[in-house]
Amino acid sequence: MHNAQQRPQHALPLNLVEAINRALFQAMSDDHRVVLLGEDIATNGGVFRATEGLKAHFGLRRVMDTPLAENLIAGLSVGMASQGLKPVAEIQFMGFIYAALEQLISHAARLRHRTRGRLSCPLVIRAPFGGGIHAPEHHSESTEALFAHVPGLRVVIPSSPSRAYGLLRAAISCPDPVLFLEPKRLYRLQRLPVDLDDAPLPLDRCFTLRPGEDITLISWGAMIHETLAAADHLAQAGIKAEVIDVATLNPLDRDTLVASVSKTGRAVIVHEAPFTGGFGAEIAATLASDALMQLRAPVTRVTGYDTPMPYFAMEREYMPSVERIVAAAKQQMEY
Amino acid sequence: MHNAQQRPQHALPLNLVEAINRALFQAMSDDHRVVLLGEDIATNGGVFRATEGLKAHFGLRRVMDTPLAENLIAGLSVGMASQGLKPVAEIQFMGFIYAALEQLISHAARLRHRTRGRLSCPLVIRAPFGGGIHAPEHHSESTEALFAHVPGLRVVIPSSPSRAYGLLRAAISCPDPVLFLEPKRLYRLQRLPVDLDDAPLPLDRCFTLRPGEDITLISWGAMIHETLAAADHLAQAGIKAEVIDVATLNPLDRDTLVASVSKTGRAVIVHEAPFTGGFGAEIAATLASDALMQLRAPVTRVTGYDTPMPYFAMEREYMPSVERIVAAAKQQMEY
Amino acid sequence: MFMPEPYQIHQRLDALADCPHWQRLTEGYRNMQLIRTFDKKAVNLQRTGQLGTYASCLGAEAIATAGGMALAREDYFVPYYRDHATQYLRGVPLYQILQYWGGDERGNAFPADTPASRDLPNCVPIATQLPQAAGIATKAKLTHEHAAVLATCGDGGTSRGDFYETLNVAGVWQLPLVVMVNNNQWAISVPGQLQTASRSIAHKAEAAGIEGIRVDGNDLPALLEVLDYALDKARHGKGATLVEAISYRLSDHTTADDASRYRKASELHTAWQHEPIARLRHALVNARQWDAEQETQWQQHCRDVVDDAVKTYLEHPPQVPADMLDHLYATLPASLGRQRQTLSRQQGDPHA
Amino acid sequence: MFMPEPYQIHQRLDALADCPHWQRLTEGYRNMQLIRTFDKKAVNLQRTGQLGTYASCLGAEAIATAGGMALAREDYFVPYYRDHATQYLRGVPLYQILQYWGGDERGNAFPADTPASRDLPNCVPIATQLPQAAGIATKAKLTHEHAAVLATCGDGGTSRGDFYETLNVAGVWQLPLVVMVNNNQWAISVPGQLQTASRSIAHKAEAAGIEGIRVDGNDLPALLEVLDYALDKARHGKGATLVEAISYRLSDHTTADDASRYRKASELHTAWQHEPIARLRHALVNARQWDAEQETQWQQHCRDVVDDAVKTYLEHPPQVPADMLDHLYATLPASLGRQRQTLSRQQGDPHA
Ligand SMILES: Cc1ncc(C[n+]2csc(CCOP(=O)(O)OP(=O)(O)O)c2C)c(N)n1
Ligand SMILES: Cc1ncc(C[n+]2csc(CCOP(=O)(O)OP(=O)(O)O)c2C)c(N)n1
Ligand SMILES: [Mg+2]
Ligand SMILES: [Mg+2]
Repeated sequence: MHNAQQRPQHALPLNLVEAINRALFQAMSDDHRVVLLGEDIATNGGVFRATEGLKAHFGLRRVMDTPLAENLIAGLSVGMASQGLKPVAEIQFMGFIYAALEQLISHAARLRHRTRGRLSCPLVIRAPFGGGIHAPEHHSESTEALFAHVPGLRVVIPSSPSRAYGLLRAAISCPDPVLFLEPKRLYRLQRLPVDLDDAPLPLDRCFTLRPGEDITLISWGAMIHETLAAADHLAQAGIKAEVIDVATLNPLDRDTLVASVSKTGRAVIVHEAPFTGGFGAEIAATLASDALMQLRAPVTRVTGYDTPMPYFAMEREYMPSVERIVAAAKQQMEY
Repeated sequence: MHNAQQRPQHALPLNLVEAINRALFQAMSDDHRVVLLGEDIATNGGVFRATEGLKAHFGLRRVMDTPLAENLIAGLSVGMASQGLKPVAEIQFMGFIYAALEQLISHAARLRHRTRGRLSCPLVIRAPFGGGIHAPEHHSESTEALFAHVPGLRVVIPSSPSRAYGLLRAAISCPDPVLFLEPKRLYRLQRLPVDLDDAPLPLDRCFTLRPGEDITLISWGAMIHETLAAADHLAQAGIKAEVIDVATLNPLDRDTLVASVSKTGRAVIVHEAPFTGGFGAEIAATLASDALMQLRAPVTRVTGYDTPMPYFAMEREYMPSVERIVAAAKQQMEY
Repeated sequence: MFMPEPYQIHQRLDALADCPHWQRLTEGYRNMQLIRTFDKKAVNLQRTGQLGTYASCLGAEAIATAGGMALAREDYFVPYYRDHATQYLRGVPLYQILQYWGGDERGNAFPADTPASRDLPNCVPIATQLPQAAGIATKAKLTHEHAAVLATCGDGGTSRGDFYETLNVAGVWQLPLVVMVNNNQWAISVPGQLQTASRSIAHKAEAAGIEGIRVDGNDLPALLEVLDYALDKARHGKGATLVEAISYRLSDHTTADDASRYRKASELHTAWQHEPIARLRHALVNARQWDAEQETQWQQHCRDVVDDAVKTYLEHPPQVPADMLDHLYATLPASLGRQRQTLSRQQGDPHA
Repeated sequence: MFMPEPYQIHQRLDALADCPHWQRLTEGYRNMQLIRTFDKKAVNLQRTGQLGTYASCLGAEAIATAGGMALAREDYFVPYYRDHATQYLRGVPLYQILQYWGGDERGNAFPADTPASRDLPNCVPIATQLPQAAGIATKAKLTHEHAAVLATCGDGGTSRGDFYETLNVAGVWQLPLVVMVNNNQWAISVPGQLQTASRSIAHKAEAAGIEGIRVDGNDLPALLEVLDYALDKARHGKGATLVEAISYRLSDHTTADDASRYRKASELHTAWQHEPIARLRHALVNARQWDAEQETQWQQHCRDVVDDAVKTYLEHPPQVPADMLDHLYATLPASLGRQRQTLSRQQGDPHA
């Protein structure tokens, strides 16, 4: 599958998980310090095949199946990263990441800080996240807000194949620890052109996916798709929505968000995670402070409910729908 | 120290940790299902002495020193609670709670939910939290926002001895899992009258500690003291500040907050935790949605910085000061 | 009475002559057949889009059946996710097992009048059920119950700290706990030798100072003997036991997995030679405790029972969206009223 | 060459006659004395409000000194928080150790030109350093270094899943890792028998299939032999070792603790009879390798060195508030600019 000789010159049609796979391949080819670890990532190529072919190409020393222990995976990564390797660890599903939290909060995110720069921790933790694929319980979590509150830990979420490629390349080069959350509902949704020679994307910027003057729709991850669809619907009703993909939750690009909402005066924030304490709150709070005088309507958050993601028979009722986004936007336009 | 015969009829002067101790004693006396577990809580009475005397009174079967493992403490508690005991577990410092997160998020908070009410999980996890006592690293954490984003988990924080007593009694009686965070800076700050016969306090209400018309100051935990001091300062400048102790972060009493800010038109939110993604964001977001039209000035958050709590030589520079709160409030009055 | 030999793999099927419990064994055989029939059907339901991702118990029938048969009503069961047979024997109707794998929380609302009523539901986050089982055992001990707790996990599960923390506290507190590991050689694609270098999984008991026993996980009478012994020991306050039951995962990991990517067909083929049901049938037939006619009748019975369960499962009316809030807290907090309203409005509108 | 006896407590002080390494032992003795002098001073500084909560190493001098002396420059050290002697021997200046306990992050910025330069700083969240040590050992193995990793923890630390997950992966991956447990009998107020029921802490190695060794933690030559053996084994790719060093915590847990609440004075008194420094001095004096004059001179030297370190520590200018943001990321994200401004303004104003 991979062959360094055949490095393509032009854009290739890739789906999101293929883009991840390519980014890993490229990073490992360019930098021998990049190593992968996780459960089922070597021979099996990962349960979503994100690491397919990499063991065959780079060998077992650089693509390591670990014993089944997420705390261990995180701790191994911290240790490796502290000594100059660039570990990219896979947590099989975000619902199993909690055992890794202590290592991330108490160590990875503060190793540079507490050693005053003597050591650093350039690790990447990748995890598929979010619902919508009828997965078993604990397999559809979206708890990005927990991580975005950890100073020192970058939290990055792509929403298209090319952003997946460009952001993962950037995450692996980044000298800081990065949590890289992959919206698994998008893994195989569509193939889109990805230019493998493009520069890595910035890890501190929102992406404005669609310009508009009337209202700003803000989202990230898989929900970008519902959000863009909502913008289409709104356009039919003559409402011009600007759509922003936050992409990096921490550090947050407040300037882009504030500029957009200062222009439109209206904001709808969309995420899958539960409402209370979700990262939408941080964005709404930013607007309430930095764009308050420009706001013409109450800031709305269209989110999951304050309950764990239901078992899959009801997951559709849980997740924000195009209709709920459109309704929220239209309500704002009445102010 | 404890003697059920001498149950006092009237208010006793107690500091916050003594109030905790009394609440535990009373709950264990009233309900034989209440058991305590944690590190160093039995013979040593807890490193802050919150469980002092309880082993002597109730015996080792009800006051259990566990092996040193926070994940285990949480898991044991879930198991006990699932079968009708009412475990009250101590995590020695909030900085060591992260290993317990998986049990809290993936199990405690959803056991009733996923069994459709067949089983429930009435546990209480107590943990001292916050800075200001010159403690070693990892001993001054304020990561309440992580927990307030977990549906099904109540998050309760007292800020005075009587609220500590009344809220802890309520938490232990509560059929839902409760994270009970104790501001350790207040443990021995002052003795205030606590009426041990008072009814438990509600677990879904803010407390308005001081009425005012000009601006609403919102806080919780130890920061209530800086916030009240700031209100005093403001009063000298003729500014009447209403002070609200949020007390229960989840479920959040939005009504009280919205009503107050609808009246004053101004809000300053104060917490020790880092700014980005702190629970202040949820409150500001609520105001941006439910009180937007009444807001006369941008909502301000006076918080810790987006960095881990520094080692103690600089913790004072990190924590919100009376001066920073006063300055933020005065700035708002200029709108 | 059975006395375990330290770390010897206990087997019984090859020396059944002196076994006085034929009735228990034929009952066990029937249970294993039933659950295998159920399992095949469940895989089919998944393939035809009528069930979600499903974890087959092919090859784990003896282990889970022994668990269900050895447990007493007053005992507690803390499963992982391949214990359909145990759940069934504890009183969970098959249709509820389907509900669970069909993405419906009601599958965990086990009937009140069964031994399962206090059991924990399936556990998906690997090994996190084990400290909970220690908590239940602590409760049983504190309240002086004559009861044991049986908890299960896979070989992969033994790599998580939870496994060890549980054994360790069970040792210190002398808990009435039996942890049974279904060592089916694989954790998804990761083989045993990449999971641990310990001499055996049972040897891990040394770290906690409790007894470790190895048993052939395809040998129902051996499993029953070991579990009877360990549960009885627990009930009598004589401490915890780690049981390693050696089996082989004859299925893919789940219906979402393709095991041919990572393991040899020949290995699987060999494993089938030792599968638990044929081995027990062979022994029963040899001992004239079972015959072809009984087999035919029982297989028909199994199909009927399973078909019935499928019918009940498929005909169950769906939950209403508001259910997703109504069971979270003992009583709905006032602050969630608005969200509940939105959900109720959504009801009936599949596109809302 | 030293060959460990499985699970026998290795001792050497009582049979030193054939020991050819007098120079190493007198050097070790000097190190232990120095660190004890430092330790007393640090406790005093805390009592007089010039240092924060401090974890004394009283009774751990032999263990930590042996670690520092057995490690080679190319090795890595992953400490817990009672390893002042090891840190010092790896090149961390004493004043930096004081800085750390004085609440100043600069205490972790070990000098670049010392073996300590790559070592991890103290670890406060118990046992979380162990999986990191396994990660460092993995790095050393992947990059074919001739180096070992020494990680330490306390007896309490062995109850955390991290401990076991680390040993387990070290077994599977044959990592060049030595985990040394300072079994000082207490985890704050919790005695060993409430921590685990395993036959010994070294026996926990069985769970991971690695070698476990017990050694007298008050016996410097025994510790050196064991560590030489285990580190050498690691450097030669022959796998990981768990070392249980049996000592006694002669101090309170930290200066914030009062051990008289939970342990008997008589127990402490007995433990003092075996403390590592007097035992070694006795042996050295007996062998005419040390005398009273040397003792007096060295003690004076220790006081001078420590006084010097205290002076440097106390004279160090404080950090500026903006430091708390400047080291968090490799470069300050633009979005933190405003916060940094606020902090810079605060600078110099103690009440801001
Ligand atoms: C904490 C956690 N990590 C990862 C997973 C994903 N996962 C599900 S099953 C499994 C393998 C389990 O293997 P084993 O314990 O041997 O049980 P088996 O499935 O073989 O019966 C993995 C990695 C999970 N469910 N939970
Ligand atoms: C994860 C975690 N839990 C709790 C604590 C609080 N604590 C600090 S030291 C200690 C006891 C440690 O005992 P042991 O491992 O035996 O080491 P010792 O201090 O005896 O050398 C505890 C409970 C902590 N630092 N980290
Ligand atoms: Mg398995
Ligand atoms: Mg100890």
